[in-house]
Amino acid sequence: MSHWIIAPVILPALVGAAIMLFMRNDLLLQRVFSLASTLALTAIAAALLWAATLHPPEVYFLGNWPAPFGIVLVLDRLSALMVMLTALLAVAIQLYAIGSDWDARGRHFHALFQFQLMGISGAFLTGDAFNLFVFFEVLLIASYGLMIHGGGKDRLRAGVQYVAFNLVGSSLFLFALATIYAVTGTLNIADLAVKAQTLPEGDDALFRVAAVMLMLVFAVKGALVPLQFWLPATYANAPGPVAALFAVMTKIGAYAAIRFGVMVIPPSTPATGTLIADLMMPAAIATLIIGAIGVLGASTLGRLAAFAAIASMGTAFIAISAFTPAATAAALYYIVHSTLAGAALFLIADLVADRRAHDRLDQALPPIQNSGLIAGLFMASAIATAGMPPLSGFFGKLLVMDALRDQAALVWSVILITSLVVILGFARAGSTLFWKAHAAAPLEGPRHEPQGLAFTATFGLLAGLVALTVFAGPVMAWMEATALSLHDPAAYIAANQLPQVK
Amino acid sequence: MELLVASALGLLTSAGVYLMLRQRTFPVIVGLTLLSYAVNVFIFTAGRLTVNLPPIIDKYANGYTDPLPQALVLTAIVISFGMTAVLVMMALGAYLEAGHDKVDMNDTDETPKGGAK
Amino acid sequence: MLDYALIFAFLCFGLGLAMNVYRVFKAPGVPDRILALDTMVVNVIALIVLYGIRTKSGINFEAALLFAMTGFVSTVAYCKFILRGDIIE
Amino acid sequence: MEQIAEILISALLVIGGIFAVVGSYGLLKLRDTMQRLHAPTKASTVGVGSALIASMAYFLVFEGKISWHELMITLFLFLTAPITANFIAKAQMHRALREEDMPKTGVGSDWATFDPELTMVQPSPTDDAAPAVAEAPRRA
Amino acid sequence: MSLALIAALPFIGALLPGLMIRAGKNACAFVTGSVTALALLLLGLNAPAVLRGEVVQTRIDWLPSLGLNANFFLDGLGLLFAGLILGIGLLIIIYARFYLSKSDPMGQFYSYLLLFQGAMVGIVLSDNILLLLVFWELTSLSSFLLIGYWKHNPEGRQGARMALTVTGGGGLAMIAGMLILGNIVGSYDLTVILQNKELIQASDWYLPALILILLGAFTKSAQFPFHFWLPHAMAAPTPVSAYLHSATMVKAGLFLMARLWPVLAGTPEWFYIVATTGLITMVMAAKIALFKDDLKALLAFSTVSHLGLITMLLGFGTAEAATVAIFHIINHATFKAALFMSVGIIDHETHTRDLKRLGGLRTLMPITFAFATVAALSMAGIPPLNGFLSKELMLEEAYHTTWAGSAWLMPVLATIGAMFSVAYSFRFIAHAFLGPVRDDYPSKPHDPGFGLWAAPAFLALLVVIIGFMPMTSAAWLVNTAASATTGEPVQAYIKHWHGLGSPALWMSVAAVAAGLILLGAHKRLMALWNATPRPEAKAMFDGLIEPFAHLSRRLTDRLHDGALTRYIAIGILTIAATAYYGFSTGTHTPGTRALLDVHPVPALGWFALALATIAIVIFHRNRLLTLVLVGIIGLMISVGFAYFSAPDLALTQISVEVVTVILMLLALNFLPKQTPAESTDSRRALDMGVAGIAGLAIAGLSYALMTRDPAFAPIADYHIANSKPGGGGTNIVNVILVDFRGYDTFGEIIVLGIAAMVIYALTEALLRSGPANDRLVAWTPDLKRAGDRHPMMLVVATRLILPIALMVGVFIFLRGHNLPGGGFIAGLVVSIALVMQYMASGFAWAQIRQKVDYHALIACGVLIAAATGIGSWFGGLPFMTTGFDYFHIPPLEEFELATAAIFDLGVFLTVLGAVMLSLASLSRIALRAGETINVEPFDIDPSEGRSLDDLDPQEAR
Amino acid sequence: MLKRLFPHPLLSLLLFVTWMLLVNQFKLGSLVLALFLAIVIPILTGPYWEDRPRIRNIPAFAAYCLLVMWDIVVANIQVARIILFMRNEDIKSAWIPVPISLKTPEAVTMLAGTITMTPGTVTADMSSCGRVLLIHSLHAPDPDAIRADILTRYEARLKRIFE
Ligand code: NA
Ligand code: NA
Repeated sequence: MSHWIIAPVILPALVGAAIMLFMRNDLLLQRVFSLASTLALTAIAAALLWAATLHPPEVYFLGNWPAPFGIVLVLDRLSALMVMLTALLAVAIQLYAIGSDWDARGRHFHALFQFQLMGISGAFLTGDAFNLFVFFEVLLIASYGLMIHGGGKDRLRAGVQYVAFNLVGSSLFLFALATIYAVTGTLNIADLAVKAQTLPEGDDALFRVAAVMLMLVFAVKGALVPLQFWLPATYANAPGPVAALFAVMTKIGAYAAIRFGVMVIPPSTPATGTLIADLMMPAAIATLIIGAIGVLGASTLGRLAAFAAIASMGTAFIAISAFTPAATAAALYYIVHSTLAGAALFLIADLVADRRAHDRLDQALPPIQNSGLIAGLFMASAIATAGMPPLSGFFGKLLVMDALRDQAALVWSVILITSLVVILGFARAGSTLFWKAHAAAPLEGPRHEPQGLAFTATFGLLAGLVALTVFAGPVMAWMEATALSLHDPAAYIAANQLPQVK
Repeated sequence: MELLVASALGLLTSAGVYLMLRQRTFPVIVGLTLLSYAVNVFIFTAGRLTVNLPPIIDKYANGYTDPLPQALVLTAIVISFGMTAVLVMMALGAYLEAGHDKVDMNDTDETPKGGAK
Repeated sequence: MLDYALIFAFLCFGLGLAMNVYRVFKAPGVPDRILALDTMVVNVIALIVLYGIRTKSGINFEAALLFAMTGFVSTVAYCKFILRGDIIE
Repeated sequence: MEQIAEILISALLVIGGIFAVVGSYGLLKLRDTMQRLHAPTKASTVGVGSALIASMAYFLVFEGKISWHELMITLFLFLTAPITANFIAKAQMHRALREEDMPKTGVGSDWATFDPELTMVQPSPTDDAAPAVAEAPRRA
Repeated sequence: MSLALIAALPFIGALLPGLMIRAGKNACAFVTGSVTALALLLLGLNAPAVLRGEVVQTRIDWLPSLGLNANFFLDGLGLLFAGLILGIGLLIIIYARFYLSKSDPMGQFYSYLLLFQGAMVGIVLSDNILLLLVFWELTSLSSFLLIGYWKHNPEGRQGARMALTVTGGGGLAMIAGMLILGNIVGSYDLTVILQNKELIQASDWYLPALILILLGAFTKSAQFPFHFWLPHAMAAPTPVSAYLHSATMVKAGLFLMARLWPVLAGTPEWFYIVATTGLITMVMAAKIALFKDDLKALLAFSTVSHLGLITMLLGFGTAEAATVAIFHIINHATFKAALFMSVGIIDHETHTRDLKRLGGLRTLMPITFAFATVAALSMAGIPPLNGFLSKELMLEEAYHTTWAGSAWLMPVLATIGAMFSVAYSFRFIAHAFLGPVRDDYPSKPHDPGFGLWAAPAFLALLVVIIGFMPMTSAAWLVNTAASATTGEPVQAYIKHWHGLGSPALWMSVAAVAAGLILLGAHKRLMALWNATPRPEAKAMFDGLIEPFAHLSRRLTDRLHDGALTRYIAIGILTIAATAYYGFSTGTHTPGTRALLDVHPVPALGWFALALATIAIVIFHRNRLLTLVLVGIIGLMISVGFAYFSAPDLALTQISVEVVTVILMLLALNFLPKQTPAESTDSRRALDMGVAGIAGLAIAGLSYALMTRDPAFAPIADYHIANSKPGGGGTNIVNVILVDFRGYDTFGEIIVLGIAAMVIYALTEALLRSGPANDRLVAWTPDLKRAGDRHPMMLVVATRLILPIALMVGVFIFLRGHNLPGGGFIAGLVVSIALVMQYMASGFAWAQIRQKVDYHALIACGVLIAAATGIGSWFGGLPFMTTGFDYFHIPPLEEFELATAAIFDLGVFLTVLGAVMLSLASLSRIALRAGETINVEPFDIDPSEGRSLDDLDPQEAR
Repeated sequence: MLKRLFPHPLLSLLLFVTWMLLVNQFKLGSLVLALFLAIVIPILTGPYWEDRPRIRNIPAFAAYCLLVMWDIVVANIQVARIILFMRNEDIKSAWIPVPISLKTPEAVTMLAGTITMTPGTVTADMSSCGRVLLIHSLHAPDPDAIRADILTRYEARLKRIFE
């Protein structure tokens, strides 16, 4: 078994601690080490992705204890994919944070960033339900720190709300896990997947409660209506790069929903049946609608981006809630796309906000620096987010729609109508920000250095979208294989080498 | 006994939730603290209630209670402690920045009361 | 005989505890409540020790020791808050 | 031997129990806070004290292992009880009582709790733990 | 490949103008033009094969799993449209070079133009309807940019948004239609779809697909009732109008109808929807055009009208009608583009497009007059020009078409439409060019340079040529295109004279005559027109969009107004509801586990806990009291843990509880001490309800769990069995924490470390200059403060208690592996001991005497823990594999050493560091708030013989 | 050297004993550890306690402890009697300022503690010059007697022990 599986967790942890210990007061050193670590993480993630593509799932038995008694890490295509996505995103965001000097506007940005990466990687790689909780907490508390990075009234107040709401979520997570353990007596995900199928009938009801609560936890993370309320204020008030990093945080909810909803308690499970699907689909549709309406109704660019994120989660969860291989594959593709697109949008929003007195959309301001360039970037990310051709968003939507042709009447019309609303919202916002600006008094916005790095980062994310579009074919082929492996987790379970139950 | 524990658990949860729904940060934090106590007890009860069977290996022991939930509770306690600490600090910061300690952001800031002027 | 004494003691300290609780609930001021809490801790310690005798195990004596410590610290903290506001300046 | 020990232990337990009840009862019965302060600081300490001694004796005699933790707890309680009492008393004075109602010290200076200017200060040091804020010596 | 290249060229080329503009406008225009020319050339190379009746194809797999592939094919129809797009595109590029003013960013313009061109070519060459969709929406986007090209012009912005909304929206509908079509046939490839007429028209999904696809086509081609966006798109620069809104984009809809004609047409649904829409559009738009004074508006509505005409012809569903449609597409493209450019010239020269301010240009701009008139006459359908030819054929078709049983409706309305178009065409000539020369033109007009009139003139020439010799000049193209459209060989016979017997002759005679009469009566009709109220398209559109946008804003802001308490309430209710749903829909058999019986003292504990919990709700406004009650609750829970065989939990719970309370007290010092009563009774009742539900749910769930045994043997059995032999410890919980699930603990201490880090960073942020800092500096205690901060008794006592407490900490740490205790509890115990010291003499006082780098403490803790884990790698074992052994160094007794203990040390250090760093941060805030640092450990020192404050500050250290 | 090793010899001794009490077993290993801690911890806490108090008269100290023990028992019986059998209105509480001549903080603290633990009295506060202790007596028909009792019975002894 290769120790590399745990590297994405240990490396950031060590670097984060080292930054704290040796270079607490030297920003340059912090930048160098933190960036180096993130790049290394990317390389490792790439290697893991490669390995996961070639080989069946690999299990890392922590403490050399056999599953399900110890904690295991599992490297399968899905976890590898998510870690890779995180790493790539992290590189871009870190470049941006450095380029825009965001990391200098408060203490401990890079240490927190590294721990954040540790938490996210840990959450993706773990094969243990309770350990998933622990790493949720790691990434959450790091995100609290990053969210209030730099301080300020609104940010702190929004931060309090963010923390408070997530504490409720964490409590729910623990209630769910405790119930699961009390019913099944296990915490190992593979073991759970096995036991869920052979649960005595009398325990169904309680297990269903546990399943619902668990999925609601992921719904909180994934900002699924009606648990989305925490997101807009948080994302709109978080520092730009942090909000961009949060683009992957919501996806953790989606990831977990897939991991458990598809692999552990698929609709074929006797105890739970279609319970989850029945609840998730309407919620997802509501989410998409609320998000789209929010994009049109957003009062600031930050909130617009936030609601776009909600809408994207709606689409992703619509696909997930179909629980078919095709839909899961579409969901995975869409998740990757919307992560990059959302992040890009937040970075661009930050570029704009940085150059304007405010980012309100109901009043035009004088043209800003590099207006043309930023307008172009905005248009590109708007196209991607709205799911217009030619960028990957369009394919994502087509894939989702194609996979859900059974519910065509409902799902298609919702997806298409919301797309129109989103397009409208972006068109209005864009013309206010970049066209109307010329109508307003031709004053100069606050002066600004070019910030080459910041732009490079943003371009990088958009380039990722282009790549996702151009190589849609092979990417989708890969996603389909992954989806199949999730819908038939035999290999995943086998890798855990569970003891034979008598 | 189980009924007593369950009812106490319910009371804790209710009190926690009620305080969480107040409009000032301080009671909200206290409410969250109570909720986390409730959670810890809940996890603990997932190992069922036993008396005088501590999970300490001992040749005279006549059985052990389920130790795993206890370990989970310990982890949960520690984590919620960290979270609470951060939240307390953020609430203080928000109060100092805003001049009031309302949790809801749907109202215009009032003039600071109490200590901070 | 020992058992009866033990039960008697249990009831006594329990009764004491009950009175403390009542005092916490109904008191003219916070200092009284702090006092009640402090007494409560003491009674709890006693109860733990009695329980140790009953179960013939000292497994919880560290807990008792820690209760004594934390009880003291928190009492002082509450009082210092009343006295000065900032308990650790 | 065992008999005597049993009698002794039982006696200790009973006495302890009685004192505990008395202490807590005083907490309810007595008139004002300062009076109530007397009850637990003494009664309870002895009450729990004798219970602890009883336990020590019990384990020594019947389990054949000497357990010193009870002794430590007892000492700890006896060490801290006066401090607790002192603080609660000060808190009560500060909260509920007025300086006028107190007897004079007889030596001119006030009682510490009521002395408005009683903190000798120095400018805060500048280091990681405490920022460079050169407050002028401030009177509380 | 070459087909894909034709489509790709403009896209690639779109990058060039931006670069070339640095080399000057001519270079820029030249490069743009040559890109288009090259594409045109490539198209030409494929033309012969197409004319021979072959179909040229290129297939590139893109997204096979979806059936979306970059497949292109070129047949007659594609050839015709691609030719139009590229040919007219070339003319537009030349024209624009001279039209755009110096201030306009030409590079951008050409880039957008090429983007649009690429998208259009893509549409007409796609052999995959999903690919077609991609290009389709791209035209919407690129036209959005072109229409809004003049950023300063608000009409431009609104026009662009309207166009994008309408056409983009139609496009989205079309996506659905195409997906349905693809699902019916089982392939998204056009060549396959076109083979399956029966399959499609038999399917139940035919009508929905038809409607959705037509929505796309009608919006794009500005058919009634979606026509309103087109006139507003005229805010665009004239070259754009000429290109997009006459020649190409608006024809995309027509193209699509023609493209799918073989499989969609021929059904009554098709006839009634398409033909009727076309007819209405033709007549209505033509009428409006007559009353537009803005030349561009006039042309815009005439375009709409002609598009309606073509739609109608396609709607007839006969091969003949389709052929006429194709022919008119060609003719309309020629004369309408020419007219737009002429208008552009007039605008360019006279700085106005208002017919009321024009007239008499005939003598001032003779050249323009010449080709504009030719084009206009063709538009009016005056022989022998090409417009006449296609109009005659149209009337002929209309004459032979019965609509819902009435034979006369079609011909009559068609004639009326023709009449209006005669009228506005003549008005265009008469009111712009004829009449006396005026002296009040906004600017002195004269014919422009060759560059500007070359393109329109050339088109006018085509109008004439096709007009005079249709068979030689156009028939071949019409035939191939029509054959491709209808899927059957078509031979068009286009001639001017059909004999006196042909009804079309009399219909057009009537139309011309009536048209002239209308023109004559124009003044009075205009007055009448202005008098009659009519729906204003833009107003209606805005009336639709603005309220919706406003509503969205309201809804969004109302829902997400930052009312956290409501969010949480909703969340909790959702959780409870869904969880209950899950429970009630599953089978539940109550547990049979033997219950513990209740003893009086535990019951008393329950009573204490319950009472304190209720009290905390009642007294929660008194914050200090709240914390006291929290203390009681924590104590009771801790005792409960001790009673229910969880000594470790008892220890942890009580220590955590104390530290938490102390942190809260520290914060409370700066917060209001009272919580105002601000909730209404109803709100309280509501919250009570929510709280009650939550409590009941949790109580019920936990009871259901406690009273049953797990369905499977819990994994903990393994932990019990292997704690000593495998983990080397008898305290199973601790072994789980540092060994079985040590990885959890690793994450957990990192959470603590981060928490402290966050608190530190936040403090830094607060202490920076800003409102928070100002408030702190101006802070005055809101409570009366006692005289002495550091009573002597406590200090002296602490001098004994601190060392003892530290000892206890060490003790608890060392025994943790085998008995209740461990690194975490030890860390808290030591922290509490230090807190005691700080309360005695003050944090800063202690700081000065003993500096500890808490960051380092935390970091070291984490690193030590991690290092212990990594250490096992060197044994080739996985992360955190622990080892232990028993050692015997005489004369000492045998003792055990476990790597887990080192890990636990990491835990210890992290906990200690975290708590201390948090306290340090809070004490920094206190210092900023004006708190001061004492010199002596306690305020009153009897040995001094006098109180310290008699000294002056200098004397103190 | 030895002074550096044992800044507070008495404290070290106390800690040594404490450890043995804690580990509850008399083994060589424990002794070694106890010695180690008895050295290390005082050095760690040394900064908070620069001056070392010296007990000049150990036997007197021991005697004093026994005396206090006895008094505590007596005191409790008295207080119990007051609580149980005296009607509230008969209880005559009083504030009694007690001027003291002790100087050593440790001694003063000890006295204050003793007062709190013994007959119906609690040390409530101290004058800001450190010369007078404020004592609250639960039932003081004759305050001066109590004051005198404190001074003779305890302060005098403590003076002998500490100064
Ligand atoms: Na722990
Ligand atoms: Na743990």
